Amino acid sequence: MKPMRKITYSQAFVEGLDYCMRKLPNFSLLGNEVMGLGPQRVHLETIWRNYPERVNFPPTSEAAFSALAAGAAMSGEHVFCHLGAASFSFLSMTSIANEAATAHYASGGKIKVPVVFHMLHGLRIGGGTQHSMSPQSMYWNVPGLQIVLPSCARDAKGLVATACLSDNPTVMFTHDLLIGMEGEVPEADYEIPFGKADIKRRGKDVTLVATSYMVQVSLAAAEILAAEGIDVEVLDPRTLVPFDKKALIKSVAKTGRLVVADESHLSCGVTAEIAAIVAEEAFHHLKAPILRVARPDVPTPFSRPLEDFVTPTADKIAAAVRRVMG
Amino acid sequence: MKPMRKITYSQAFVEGLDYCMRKLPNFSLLGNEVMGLGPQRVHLETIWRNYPERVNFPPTSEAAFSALAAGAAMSGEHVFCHLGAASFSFLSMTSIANEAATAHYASGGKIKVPVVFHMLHGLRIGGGTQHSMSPQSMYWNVPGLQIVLPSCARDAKGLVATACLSDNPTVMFTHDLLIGMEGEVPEADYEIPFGKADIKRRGKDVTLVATSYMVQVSLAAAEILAAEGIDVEVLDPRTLVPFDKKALIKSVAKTGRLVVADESHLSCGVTAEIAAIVAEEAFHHLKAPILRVARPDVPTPFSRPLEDFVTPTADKIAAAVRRVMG
Amino acid sequence: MMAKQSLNKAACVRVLERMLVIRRFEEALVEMSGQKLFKSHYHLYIGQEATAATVVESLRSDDKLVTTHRNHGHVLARGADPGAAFAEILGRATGLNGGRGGTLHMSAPELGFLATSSVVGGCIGLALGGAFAQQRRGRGGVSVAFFGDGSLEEGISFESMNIAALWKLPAVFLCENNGAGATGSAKGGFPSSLIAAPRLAGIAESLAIASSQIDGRDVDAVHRAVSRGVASCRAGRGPVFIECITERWEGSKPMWPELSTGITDVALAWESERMPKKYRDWHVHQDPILLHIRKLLRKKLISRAAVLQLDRKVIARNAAARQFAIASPMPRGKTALDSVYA
Amino acid sequence: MMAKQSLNKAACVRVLERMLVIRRFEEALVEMSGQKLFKSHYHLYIGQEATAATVVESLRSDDKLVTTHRNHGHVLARGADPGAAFAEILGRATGLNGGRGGTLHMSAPELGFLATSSVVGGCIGLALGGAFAQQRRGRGGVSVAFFGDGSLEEGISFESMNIAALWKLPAVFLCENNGAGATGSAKGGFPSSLIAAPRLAGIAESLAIASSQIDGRDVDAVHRAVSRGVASCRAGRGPVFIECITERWEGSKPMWPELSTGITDVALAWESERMPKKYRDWHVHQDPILLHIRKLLRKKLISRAAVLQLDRKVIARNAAARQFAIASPMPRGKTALDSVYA
Ligand SMILES: Cc1ncc(C[n+]2csc(CCOP(=O)(O)OP(=O)(O)O)c2C)c(N)n1
Ligand SMILES: Cc1ncc(C[n+]2csc(CCOP(=O)(O)OP(=O)(O)O)c2C)c(N)n1
Ligand SMILES: [Mg+2]
Ligand SMILES: [Mg+2]
Repeated sequence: MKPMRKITYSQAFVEGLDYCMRKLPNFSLLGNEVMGLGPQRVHLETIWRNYPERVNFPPTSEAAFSALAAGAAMSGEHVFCHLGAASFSFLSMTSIANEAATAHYASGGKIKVPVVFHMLHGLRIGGGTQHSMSPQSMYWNVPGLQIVLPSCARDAKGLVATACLSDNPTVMFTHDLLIGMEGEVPEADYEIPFGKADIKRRGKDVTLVATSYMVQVSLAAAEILAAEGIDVEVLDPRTLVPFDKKALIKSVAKTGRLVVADESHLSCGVTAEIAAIVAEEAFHHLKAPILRVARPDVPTPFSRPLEDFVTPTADKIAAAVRRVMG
Repeated sequence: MKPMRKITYSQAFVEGLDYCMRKLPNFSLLGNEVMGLGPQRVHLETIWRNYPERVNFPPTSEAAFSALAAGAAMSGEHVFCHLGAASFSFLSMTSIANEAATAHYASGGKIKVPVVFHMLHGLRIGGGTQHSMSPQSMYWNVPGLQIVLPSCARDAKGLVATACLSDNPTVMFTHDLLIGMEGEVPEADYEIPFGKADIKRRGKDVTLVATSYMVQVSLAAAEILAAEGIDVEVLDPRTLVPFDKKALIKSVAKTGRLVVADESHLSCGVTAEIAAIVAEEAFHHLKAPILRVARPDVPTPFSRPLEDFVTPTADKIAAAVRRVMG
Repeated sequence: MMAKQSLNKAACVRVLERMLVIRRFEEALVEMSGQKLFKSHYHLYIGQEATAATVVESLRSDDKLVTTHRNHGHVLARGADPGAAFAEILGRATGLNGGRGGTLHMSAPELGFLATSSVVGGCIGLALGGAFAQQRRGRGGVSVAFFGDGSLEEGISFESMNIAALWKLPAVFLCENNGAGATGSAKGGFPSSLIAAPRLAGIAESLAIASSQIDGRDVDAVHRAVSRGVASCRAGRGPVFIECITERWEGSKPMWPELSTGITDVALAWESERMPKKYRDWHVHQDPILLHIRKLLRKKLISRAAVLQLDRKVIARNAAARQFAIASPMPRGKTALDSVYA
Repeated sequence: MMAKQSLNKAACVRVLERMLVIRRFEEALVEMSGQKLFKSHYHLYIGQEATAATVVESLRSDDKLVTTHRNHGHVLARGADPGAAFAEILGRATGLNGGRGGTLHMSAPELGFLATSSVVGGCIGLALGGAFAQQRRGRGGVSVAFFGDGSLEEGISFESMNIAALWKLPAVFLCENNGAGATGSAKGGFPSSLIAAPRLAGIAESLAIASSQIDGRDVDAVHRAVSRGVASCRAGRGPVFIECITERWEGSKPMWPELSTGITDVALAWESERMPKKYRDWHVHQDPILLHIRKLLRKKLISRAAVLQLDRKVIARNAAARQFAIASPMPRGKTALDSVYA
């Protein structure tokens, strides 16, 4: 068997979008620079070229173009709506949380809202206070939204497809540092079902749940720890809504130990929810406290040593794992 | 000693504002209907009458008038900015989370932002999807903001004063159902320091942490449980930022059991963070799983039986306490 | 569809019937609120009926509509079942939206409505999406946003008009300016709009959007402006902005609606000597139903007897609708967890 | 302060010096970015210097200013130390903001700046707050919002202008329209603004805000409009909107800035035969520094020698500032946890 081709997250993501373009005539794309401002941005141009009628560059009016996307979705379109840096989504929080998230429910199930709000998140080196945010937990707190965080090229392709084909509003986060990362990606079209966690590394000593770029960092941490004889299981939920509680509890039942890594700020972050689920539903399996590796509760500083200090790293994750190993 | 006078939350709140008006000549108020649309709204009129120059009714432009409040605060004013229903704060999320929360930090500590963003939250009977939200956990996830949730008239008076006098941006939540509730309130001016939890009821069997209106509901639950011989300690953090971790851990160390009640949605809600703190830092004190009583992850329905179903009640809280008692 | 500049006889009567349907519905609602059949805050359309009842004359079944907290009139004018509408406001399982929306979120997607937002300005952004979808579909459909003067204070309204203008979307921005005569909130009432624009239409015009400004109580004026505007949208000439001006109805000035001008007596259209002095201005100059009846009588498009008969028919159907709603079951509590996702 | 319609000799030279300070700073910055002394995205003010350098002539020390992602020019024009500014962009402890802000958030609160937002439109709302504070203080202070043409696409800009107009706040909405000649993002460059308004000032005018539209490269034009506008604000006549138009500088068209017109040679102001052909248009018609020098020479307000001397002085100081920044220490990592709250 020949080895699978390797392409970047950006290329894989674009393949997922392209699949939806082919599959759904009523699918279109709103927003530019879906894959950031770096060199990987060029891959989107295939879509622009092949489907010029189905790509729209809106003005810098996040509230209105997000509402446009939601309203078009309510009218039968499927829309992929790119918001740029996640902090810009705060300009359209009302369109996402007040409108898109509630319409299906408030209408008594009559209205569908097949829209994807995509944004770039994470510590990206030099992003500073307003270009580094990771508000995934804020959106997880809004019922009615599906939440998707791909952690690698392969998942990006399948998850973006599922998101765009879904009948529900979805918030999708791409980590800036994943965009250029290569990985094995099948050529064929595929969708990855939501709500199915992926065990990115099997292990027996500690369950390490990680999201988005933190999956990559956690895999690096697992290597460090393997050399020390600690066998870490890295669990990637892939979607927070729906959340694969079963896989989480099954893993914790096996290992008895849990560390959670995610880049949202600590308080009420993604790590809090995952810790709370286990403290509530799998408490009797636990042999140690649940540790969280998250961004500390400070705005993100620009200066490199300061930014490094608040960035969750493989070393910090490894240290947390050692602590739960006692 | 003569019994202390009883006044409503609304009256107490207005007394706190009045104190700040007297104390700070550079303090002003932005927004109408600070105490909702019910009969208690009239108390604010004292402020309108006594300080007409310092009360402003802005247009329905939440993003701009919140930014105005933040910008005025950066220029040396203290501003109390009322946003109406908490869902309307999503229109000004950028002004609160991107601007007010980060300015002090990004400026290297040079800029102060003494502004209070006040909003009404909670299940209020018939509020439906867009007038019932409780986004306190979303704001707790934004570092740079102080988060305040008074649970009674006495606390409202002292906490609003501390918030308005503070040099930091503060998000303050008033529960709709607290506004008309009476309680004993000292006549004199006072401030309640942030970061000091209040034990609203002492007990030894279970720690019940509750916020805002859930404190009242939890006290009712504690009465039910007392009759069954279960002695509940009701802990009210009063401010989520700063959070009184010490008081929480001390109480859990005593009881070994924790139930958390708050009206934000379950996932990544306030209950998640409090559970996660204890699962991380007080794990070895725990004798039972940590249970959460929160609003389930569904938008808020209008119809009464549906709304009742999603409302955290004294019965639901009591049931959770019984479960952790085994 | 061609823009017809004036309504024929049948259409005039249809408009009257729609106005009566809305009026009788809301009069009953005030009573039902008094009876505590529902507990939430609500907003009435009384005084503005000529607008909704007329706008729908220019619409096709595949057009999209979006409305606000003040939605009853729009939803009923488009033909929603009053029984299901009452049931929605009472939170019944048989409601338009299963009781999940309530008065602030009534929507009839089967009639082309998108979600109803009670976030001021929210409807405008959603309607923009409807227009985007219509343009993509390419069949000449339009999307109508009904919103109040106050909505223009929200930046999303400006943003939406800009996008519609840039992309020539078939959006009808239908602004119902009921700001005249509104008391301020400091005086215990809902505020009128706070906007520095000397003319609301001037905002749309700054974005090169074709605009008109008309008397929202005048069925013919509304029809002229809307039929022309809708035709222009259908022809691909981009969005239009139409400002329908009404005086704020007395009963909608206080925080909670009051039936301050009494139950409507259609005969006042011709028995002016019976008009109570206190609300003379309302009955003579404001009430769009009386105005419309007078005009139809004058033009001999209807008889007094026919008016009375039509009204009786509407009242009877309204009473039945009300009964249906009251007799309807509440949804079961645990169904609250259903339909969060499609 | 009275509105002075034209600048005296000393002021003209001050303006030139400020422009040179900004230019030499940013030219060095492109080099430093190439040397990977900092890694983030950044935006240059080259081509727009006449605006910032002139606006500050009309301001008092107690006036407030707010700027954007394109802030270098504004902060330096107001007199911030270039060494501290370089240090900020390099993330040094000695930076204007201790290295926490970086290029996108440079702010000099001691000079009247509020927080610098790189959220498009964000600065406008904050500046509104500055104007509110100035009005409350009652000493005739103003608040200036510097922002780009694209910022008008954000609803908060419209909302802010409305509030300023309603409350007659002393806000100067200073729109730097560098949209002309900008390439679209589809072509690999930053987009020009997407706004349907035939005239940006028309938006402000729809809210009855006094507006003017001027050539942003022309120091005298900027001064006339700004001094008049600021005086009007100080007199309590409400906000003003001033649109300063420039062509987008070549080097700011691509996603990442490039020093495409080379290091500025001030002698090109009079040695036109040495101008490289490729950027003739820039050197003859666009570069505000060369334009200003030519005008000063023509009016005999400065000599060629004095220009060269001034430039040398600026270059020397700039080199020292750059050295200072490079030699400055980084903050210690754990101080990241400090100063979250005051
Ligand atoms: C974003 C937001 N802010 C505030 C409110 C509270 N509110 C409800 S109705 C209303 C007035 C709306 O005025 P207008 O748009 O003219 O509609 P009208 O009620 O006059 O028909 C306001 C401010 C809201 N619903 N949404
Ligand atoms: C809310 C928001 N959306 C998008 C961006 C990305 N962005 C950065 S600069 C820019 C263009 C701004 O144009 P303009 O205001 O004219 O300023 P200029 O860069 O031309 O000086 C955009 C869209 C942003 N910073 N903030
Ligand atoms: Mg109105
Ligand atoms: Mg620009």
